[in-house]
Amino acid sequence: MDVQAYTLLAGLSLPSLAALLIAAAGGRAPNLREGITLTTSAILFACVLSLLPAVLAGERPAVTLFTMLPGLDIALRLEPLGMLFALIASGLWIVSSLYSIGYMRGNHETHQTRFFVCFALAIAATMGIAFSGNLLTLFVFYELLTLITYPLVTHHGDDKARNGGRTYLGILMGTSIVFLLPALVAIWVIAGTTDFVSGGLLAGKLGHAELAGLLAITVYGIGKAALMPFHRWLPAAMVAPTPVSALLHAVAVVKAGVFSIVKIIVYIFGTDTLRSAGMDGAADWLVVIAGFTILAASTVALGANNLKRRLAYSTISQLSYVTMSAAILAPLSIVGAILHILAHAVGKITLFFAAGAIYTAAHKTEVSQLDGIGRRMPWTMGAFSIAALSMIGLPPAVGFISKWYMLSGAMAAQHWLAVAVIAMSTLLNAGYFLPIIYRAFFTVAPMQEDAHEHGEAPWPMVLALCLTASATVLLFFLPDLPLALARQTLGL
Amino acid sequence: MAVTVWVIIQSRNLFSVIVLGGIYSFLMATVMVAMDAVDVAMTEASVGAGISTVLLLGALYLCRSEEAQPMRKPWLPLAVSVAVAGLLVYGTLGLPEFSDPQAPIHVHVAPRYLNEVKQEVDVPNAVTAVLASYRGFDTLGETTVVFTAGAGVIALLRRRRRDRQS
Amino acid sequence: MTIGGHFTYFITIFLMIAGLFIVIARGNLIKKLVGLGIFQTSVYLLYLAPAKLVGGTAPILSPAFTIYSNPLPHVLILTAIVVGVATLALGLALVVRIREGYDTIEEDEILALDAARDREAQAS
Amino acid sequence: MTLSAHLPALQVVVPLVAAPLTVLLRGGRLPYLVALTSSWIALVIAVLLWRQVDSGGTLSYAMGSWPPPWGIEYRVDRLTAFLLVLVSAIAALVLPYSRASIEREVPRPQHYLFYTMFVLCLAGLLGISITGDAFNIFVFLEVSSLSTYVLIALGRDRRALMAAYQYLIMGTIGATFIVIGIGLLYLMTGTLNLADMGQRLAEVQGTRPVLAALAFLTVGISLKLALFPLHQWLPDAYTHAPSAVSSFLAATATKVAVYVLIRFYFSVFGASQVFAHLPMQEMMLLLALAGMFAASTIAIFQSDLKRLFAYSSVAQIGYIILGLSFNSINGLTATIVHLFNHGVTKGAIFMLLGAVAMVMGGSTLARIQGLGKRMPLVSIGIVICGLSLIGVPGTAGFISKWYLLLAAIEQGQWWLVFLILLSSLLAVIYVWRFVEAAYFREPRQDIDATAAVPWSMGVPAALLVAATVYFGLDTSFTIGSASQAAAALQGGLR
Amino acid sequence: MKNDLILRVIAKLLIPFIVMFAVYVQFHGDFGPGGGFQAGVILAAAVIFYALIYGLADARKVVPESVVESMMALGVLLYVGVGIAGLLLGGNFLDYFVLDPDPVHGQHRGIFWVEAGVAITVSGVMLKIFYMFADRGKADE
Repeated sequence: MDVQAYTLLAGLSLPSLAALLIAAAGGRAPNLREGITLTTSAILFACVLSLLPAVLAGERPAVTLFTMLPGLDIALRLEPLGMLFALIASGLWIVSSLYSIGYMRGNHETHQTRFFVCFALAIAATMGIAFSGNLLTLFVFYELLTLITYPLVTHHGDDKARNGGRTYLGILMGTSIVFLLPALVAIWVIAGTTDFVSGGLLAGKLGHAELAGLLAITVYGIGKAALMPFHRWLPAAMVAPTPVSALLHAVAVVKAGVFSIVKIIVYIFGTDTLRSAGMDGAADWLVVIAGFTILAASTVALGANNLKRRLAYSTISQLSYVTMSAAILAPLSIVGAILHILAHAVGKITLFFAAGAIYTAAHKTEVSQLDGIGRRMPWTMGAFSIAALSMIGLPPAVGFISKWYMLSGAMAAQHWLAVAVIAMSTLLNAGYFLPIIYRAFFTVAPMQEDAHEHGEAPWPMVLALCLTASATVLLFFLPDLPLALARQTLGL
Repeated sequence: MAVTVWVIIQSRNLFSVIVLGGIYSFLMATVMVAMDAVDVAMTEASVGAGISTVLLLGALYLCRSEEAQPMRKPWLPLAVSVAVAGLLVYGTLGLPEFSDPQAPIHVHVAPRYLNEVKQEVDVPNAVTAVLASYRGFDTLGETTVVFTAGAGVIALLRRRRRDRQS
Repeated sequence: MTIGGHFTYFITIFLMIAGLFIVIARGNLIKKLVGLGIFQTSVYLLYLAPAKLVGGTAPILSPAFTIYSNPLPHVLILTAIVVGVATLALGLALVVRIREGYDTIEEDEILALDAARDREAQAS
Repeated sequence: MTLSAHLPALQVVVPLVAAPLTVLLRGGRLPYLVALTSSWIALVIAVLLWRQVDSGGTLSYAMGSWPPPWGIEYRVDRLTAFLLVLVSAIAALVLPYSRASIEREVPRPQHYLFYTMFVLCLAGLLGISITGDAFNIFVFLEVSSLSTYVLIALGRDRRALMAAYQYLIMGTIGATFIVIGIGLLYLMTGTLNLADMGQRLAEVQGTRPVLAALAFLTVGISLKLALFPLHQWLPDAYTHAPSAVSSFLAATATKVAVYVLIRFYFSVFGASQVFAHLPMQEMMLLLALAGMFAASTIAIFQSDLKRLFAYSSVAQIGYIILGLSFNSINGLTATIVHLFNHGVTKGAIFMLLGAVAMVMGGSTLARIQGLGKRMPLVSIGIVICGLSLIGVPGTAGFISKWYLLLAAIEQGQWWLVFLILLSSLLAVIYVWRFVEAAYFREPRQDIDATAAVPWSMGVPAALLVAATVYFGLDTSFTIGSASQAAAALQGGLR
Repeated sequence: MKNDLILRVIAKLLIPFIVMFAVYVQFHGDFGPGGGFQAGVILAAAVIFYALIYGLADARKVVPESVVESMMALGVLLYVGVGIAGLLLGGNFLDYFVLDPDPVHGQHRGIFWVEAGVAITVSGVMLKIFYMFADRGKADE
């Protein structure tokens, strides 16, 4: 085993180790605890970064942990797509832990140790997903992620949390057990392995109908992608504290979902296989459903007054962008999909940070309460606006680039339906984001009796959301690195 | 025998049931003698007519109970029994006829017990030979079963300390 | 095949079924055990009858005889009888304890008692 | 004199000797020590046997040096060795656990008899698994059954007595059915040695008595292994028996019964015989599915955890039989490996429940509210085992489920695939009833849960939980043995 | 019945014969019907008979509970012991051939001891069970 292999293992074990240390530190030494979290996240990011040059140079660091079943290994293999995802997750872990420190303390949350432990473990599972070298490994870590985030979602432990947890676990575990697992077994029976092969593992192994059916149960097996009708868990999970929502929406869970979809389409089914003669339409139904999800979710978001709820539905629609573009199968659109994973990550995390900051500072949760808040919390709302632009897909934010690729991909494939969907949803996005910005900056706060004076949220939170916001802008100006990774994924 | 059993089914007086049970096993023993199974007959007589009856009477003495009128009509049990009966008839019809010397059990394993026993064990009573030597391990198991029962009865009926106090 | 050649089986079967019927149908715990006894005993015949050879004698070797019945089933049944009585003893011991615990040995009444206690548990 | 040649005999004899010794020694802790050592020796022997078989193939041991079929033969093949390891390992773990656990559940003067019964039960189960003689199976079946009845009856509640009695009746009927079956086979073949019987059956295949024998054996054994709908005795027995007993039975007793079923089907009748002449496959499939769904559903509505998991056992037995009904190597592998995995998991669960009952004074969902705060480690353990019941990857249950699915997909029975998975969703529900009671409810103040769980109970339980996870990750032992055994058995197709 | 003179006398006369018969059955088992099990039962019956006539207390004096309980165990041990002896002498478990230079005598010896073991255990168990039930009976009164 060479250095790279060890680095991979480190990427997997560091967060778990951190979890142990955090548990050991416990509530008695909160500073030490948070210190561990931050340092580990930094080291982890460094680890992942250290592998970047090799991957860009075309190397594929790989390591086989052990054999779970005869002919089925738990194996890690880092390829560009996973690299990108690993970078996103580990990078955002730094800021989100910075943010959660502020949030948890600012709101005097209980069970902070448990929170940070599970958070670290969740990151470990995410790393596992990013590094996974075959479908079995991906599946295992995927399930682990579900279980580890359950205590986070139900953090408050009241009946509301319990019901939210029920929906969350019910849908995610239900779909993965009932659809993904049989798909996995079937793929193994067909191909004799579940490794991710560039060009597609199932290339030329299946007929049209089988392929479409397998694709269906696979995609629906990945409930984390929140494709309708399996999207209900996302709003349900809103009962969790905001940093958790950030983790779910930006860092780990939903990203793991769409990441898995792209990875499976590219490496298991193979875009060429799906596009090849006789296969046409094998994935079109997915485009339609994803398109529907986009529009429907955006419409719901339009009507939602609760800020977090609005963001949740926006997430659902944004995720379906990725799914849809992946299903279009045109190289450009897939590049767009991959970029959009990144774009949405940085954008949405900023939005949630902002929402959390508002809640912490002003205890406001509804959109209608936000009149004039921009004056009191300029930094927060500034960041919010930038992220919102990115979501809508306007420059100067990275969202613009990803959308551009997706759009041009759709056009290249002459998928007019998709083009129309993107256009319409862009309007809808604008429709549910701009009013917030307008209220925040261009209206005066009504002088209510309960309006108490407040400024910005605690500095770590503000710092965190400013960082992510600036990232959205930064990536707009230098998108070369993610672009390179995305292209390499397709072997362009 | 059949009659005895029939009466047992009908009778509600447990005492008579038990006594009839004793008679039943006595008849069974005689049948066994007719089947040349003298050892078995002896055992059945001592166990079935002897011990079992004593035990049952003892238990009855402790419980002093008349059997109550059954609440539900025994259709299901009847059905089950009939089904089993049908299965058995179906099965036994294919068996070799009564005392057919060519039946597998007479031609396959048994002959050795009868023919070689003189040289190998030299115990006239082939049953004893088979019991204690050829299939000695079965008998060890049997002894263990008896032992288990004994220990089990102790475990169940040994006076508890609290009983003593009360 | 003749029915005559199988009549022993039919007797066996009748006894067996009678025993089984008592076990399942009757609610009195002791009577169940009696039935169980009959059920088992009748099985013995199933083994012994075929072992008999007409004109043969008990498998106690002596120069006088040449045909013997098959000793193996006898051995098996000896074991079976012992097992039977062992079971009976245990069963009766249980019945005695049940009598002390519930003050009845009628299945239905016992189940009723348990159900009643459950309801109390639910109530409290 | 080389001991290794006599391991098969010693495997059973050692616990058998321990039983009378415990009676002779009576009071004090000596009986406990004797039982403990004997079980540990048994474990060592089992492992040695497994290695012998793994390297040298099937062993045969003639009791009293009488060559089979005249004498009684002990026969150890891969499957046997695998099962021996399971049974003796569980026993070796449950015994130390029982020491502290029966302190509260069994009156003192009965303690040494508890150990007597325990080793007898162990000897019986081992004897059933290892013997190659049909009637010998019956004898040792009775040894284990009788001791089991007593062990159950030792439970605190008076219902334990009734449970034991019911089990005694049903068990004896089952045993008698088995005797009838064996008798019919004997009448047709004239031999009692399983292997010999198998060969000679080939001549009289499909004749009425043989089919009847098949039916009687199936019903009789199904009574013993609590195949739905013949399971009525199981929930009561597991619920009211002393915790140590529940965990030992749940882990081993039904499993051994399944083993006997496999033995008769594949080594005596031969799969072709079983599945050709009767609609066995369909019947078993049906009963298995019925068991999986009905039992899981009933489990969801239980208020007592012991009872809940008892019903889940019935459901899991459904999985085991389902694997059997595929009549394929993968299906059989699933059956065998699930025997092991479920044995380990359920053993762990009932041990933990015993600890819970000891501290909280009961195992009803109402009582254990807030267990997550009161007994964090124990509840985590139960959750892990619960996940294994569901079949979450990383736990032993996942492996079994994987092979079940494999077998189903091989035969292209997608509807079956989804049924299996739906039933495991039911498992999610009943496991989550525990999770929510333990983690989303405040501990009840009227119960003082001050008692600590002694390490003698904690460690064995912890080991089993660890095993549940370990065998979910490294399957070289379980799958290795199971698949080879399955291949061997299916190879015996005639 | 305790103070019925005739019964007591008859019993005194009878019981030795019962025991004798038991012993006969035990050792004649090789030649005629009978063997350890039957002998054990009859032996137990003798004591039970005694207990019925002279009362439990006296019976306990003659054959104390503890002895009975040990008998149960010893019988099994004896049986297993024979088997292990076979092992130690280089044969298989329960191998009687090796018990004596002359295999056939070995068989005799093995069978003899084994039957003895059976008899001991059986009579022990039967007596124990009888005592147990009798005890309970007294408790109820």
